[in-house]
Amino acid sequence: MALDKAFHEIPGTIVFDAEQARKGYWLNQFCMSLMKAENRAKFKADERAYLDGWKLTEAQKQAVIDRDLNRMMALGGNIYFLSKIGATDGKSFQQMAGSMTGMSEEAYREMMIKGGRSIEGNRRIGEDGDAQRPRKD
Amino acid sequence: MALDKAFHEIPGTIVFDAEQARKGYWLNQFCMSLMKAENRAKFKADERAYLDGWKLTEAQKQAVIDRDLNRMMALGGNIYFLSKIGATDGKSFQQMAGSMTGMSEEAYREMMIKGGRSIEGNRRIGEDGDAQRPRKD
Amino acid sequence: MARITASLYTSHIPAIGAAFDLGRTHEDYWKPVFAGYDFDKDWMKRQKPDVVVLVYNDHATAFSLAMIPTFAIMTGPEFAPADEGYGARPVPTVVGHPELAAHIASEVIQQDFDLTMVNEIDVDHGLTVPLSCVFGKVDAWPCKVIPFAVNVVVHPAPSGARCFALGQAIGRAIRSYPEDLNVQVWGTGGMSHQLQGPRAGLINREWDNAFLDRLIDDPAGLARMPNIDYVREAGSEGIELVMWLIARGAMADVAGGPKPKVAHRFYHVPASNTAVGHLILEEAV
Amino acid sequence: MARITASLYTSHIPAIGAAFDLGRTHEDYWKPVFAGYDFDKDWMKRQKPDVVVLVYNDHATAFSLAMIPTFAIMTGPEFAPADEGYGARPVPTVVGHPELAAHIASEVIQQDFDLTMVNEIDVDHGLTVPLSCVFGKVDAWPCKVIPFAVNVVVHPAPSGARCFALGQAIGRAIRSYPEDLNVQVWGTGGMSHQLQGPRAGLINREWDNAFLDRLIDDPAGLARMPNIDYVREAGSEGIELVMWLIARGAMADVAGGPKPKVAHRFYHVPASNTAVGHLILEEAV
Ligand SMILES: [Fe+3]
Ligand SMILES: [Fe+3]
Repeated sequence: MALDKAFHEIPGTIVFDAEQARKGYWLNQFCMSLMKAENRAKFKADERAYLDGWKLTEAQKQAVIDRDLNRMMALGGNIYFLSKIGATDGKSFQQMAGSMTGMSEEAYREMMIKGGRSIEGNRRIGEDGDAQRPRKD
Repeated sequence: MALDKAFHEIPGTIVFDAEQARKGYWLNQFCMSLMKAENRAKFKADERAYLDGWKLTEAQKQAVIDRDLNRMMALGGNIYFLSKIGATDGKSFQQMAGSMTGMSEEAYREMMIKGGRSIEGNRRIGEDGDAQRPRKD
Repeated sequence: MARITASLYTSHIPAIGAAFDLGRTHEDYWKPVFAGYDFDKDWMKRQKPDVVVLVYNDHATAFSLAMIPTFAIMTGPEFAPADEGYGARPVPTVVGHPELAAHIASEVIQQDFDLTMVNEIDVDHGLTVPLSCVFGKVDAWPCKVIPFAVNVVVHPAPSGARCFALGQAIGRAIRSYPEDLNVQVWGTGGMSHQLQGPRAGLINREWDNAFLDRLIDDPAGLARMPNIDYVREAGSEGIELVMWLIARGAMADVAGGPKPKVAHRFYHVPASNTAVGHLILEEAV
Repeated sequence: MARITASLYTSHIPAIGAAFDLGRTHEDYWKPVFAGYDFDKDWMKRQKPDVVVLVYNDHATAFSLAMIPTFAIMTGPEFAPADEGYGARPVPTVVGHPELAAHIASEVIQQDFDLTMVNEIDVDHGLTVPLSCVFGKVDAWPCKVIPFAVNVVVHPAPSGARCFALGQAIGRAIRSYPEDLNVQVWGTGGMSHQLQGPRAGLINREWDNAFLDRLIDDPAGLARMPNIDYVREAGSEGIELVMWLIARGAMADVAGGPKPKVAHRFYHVPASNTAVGHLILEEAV
């Protein structure tokens, strides 16, 4: 049985499977390098130069420089790997997650305090929930 | 089910289980370091100094310096790890294995050409085969 | 012989760790979260476990894409808190129990679970945040901990049914260990959360609470739920909840013994992006 | 769809690799060993596999005691020959098949095999010696190779029954891969040998040949043999033979199809400390 295709029919969601892992291999491995303080310092000093030391595609490098997490995800990134970039920037997981929704930081925080995003209409692509915007991958 | 105790009732044989692996942890990890040419060179230049860089027991260090493979096995070594020492010395697996039998290199080689050591009497401790010498562990 | 005396379940949200480390536990936002763990402090004083088998997932910390074990049991002597990009958490080093861990590994491998044995690893928030929540600020963790990591990052993750069966095997292994040890099994991760894309921030309170109900009363039925349901209903990171079934599988009732007692149950939204769930089941004595 | 056309079994003795690399294949000692693989060269010209799933064990090369996976499938793009202490073997880099490997991993994990997925690894003699024996001296290996490593170094190793069941799952996974690929599955290691202690040099010719007989005609029965029998009868390193059951499990007859044809069978003592066994089973077309 291949991975149930229903995994790919959830709105606003990219399931990180072997195919995504292959596509994003070096993007994610680059992120792992940021778990060392000296690498974080090098990256901050010259992002482009540091990125050029890794086998990322140009699109992946640009997405990192733009801090465009949705784009990084579409290019094979996984949030647990990508979070090391956020950590390097001093961002919290809430700031990172919120940045992918198109909401302001404040609005996202408010939504969470009020109980989070509703599941209604967000189970399957084509329903009418608030996570149904077209995916960019 | 614990590992069948019959594993410990085979003559002339130490089964490498978790307990042995724990006992020989740093002995074996030291051996792994010899897979790098520069470490082999360092080890050869000053064995004692190189060994002192690892958390081996004194008995383990001495067994390495003596190239006493049976003793290294008794102290938690595993042949696939220990073989890196033999490789560093330019020894073949046949020389290494033979050195544990008490036979001369030539006699061991002859035994192998004639079909190897017989299983008869060597299945269980207490039988009358040629591998029944008391174990030293 | 070793005894399993309780199982414990909790989210392992990194922001909780940060709030804890920065001394923000009394802020309005965090107070209700930490209040959910007040019960644990007294309870632990009574329970005094010798060893906790702590099921968690590594979040791209010790395991990169270079090597991804489905199940990894840590048989080493100690495990340092990892630097996940913010610097290492200022919490004690985790001391393992290599003998019991090796016993569990040996037993369950012979029952057809294909474990990876790990001796050198740094442990991330998935492991240290539950310890902080349950034990509070301490100079040393008051018991030994056997970390047990499950891959829920790269799909396919193991199924709930596989995790539940593994828990049963771990339970049998612990109960067959010859030394008299008081052992707890913890399942961590979840509850509903999604950390990615336009659906980030998803919380499914009804589903989470039904999960808690079924975990208590119908774990075998719950274990048959396919992984797609976790992702769809509880968010892409909600899949972590399959790990709770490992701890649940280790309890006596699953092997025909008496039902455990619900010692504590807690649910709160939000902590950062996530629903906080916490449950303690005590074995009948 | 992908087809499994044959399975191949062979010892993977490091000394054979050394004799091969040093051009000693025509010495009296080595001639009869390499003669056992003459058949393979023509056969391979006819077979032209696209991919070989090559089951082997790492010999404390890529996996130290830091991390010991029971089953590891290599889903990476390429794998360099390792330096095992003598310098790396002068043989080509092994090119993987990441898509098929990931498909197999995904399928068998969902069938309750708890694989470790590995993307970066150097491969040792366990993998490269069989390639040299079968393909001879080449500038590039003529097919892609998916390395599949089994822990037989730290006991408990997986049982024969577990390996046989895994082989069946791998067989189903390969046959369900949508691309038309000619796939072989190889099992390597063994036959009888012991590399340690006063019993080093053990060879059990009778047992080895009975193993070959049963592998051909009664693999399900053979798979029930407990691991202790391998160690006792075939030497402490004879346990490697459980890996042959993975390749055997992938053949059609195990799933109710027709019996495979014995294309080639070879047995010789000694190479270094070890009995050389080699078998090729062709699927009926
Ligand atoms: Fe988590
Ligand atoms: Fe081998």
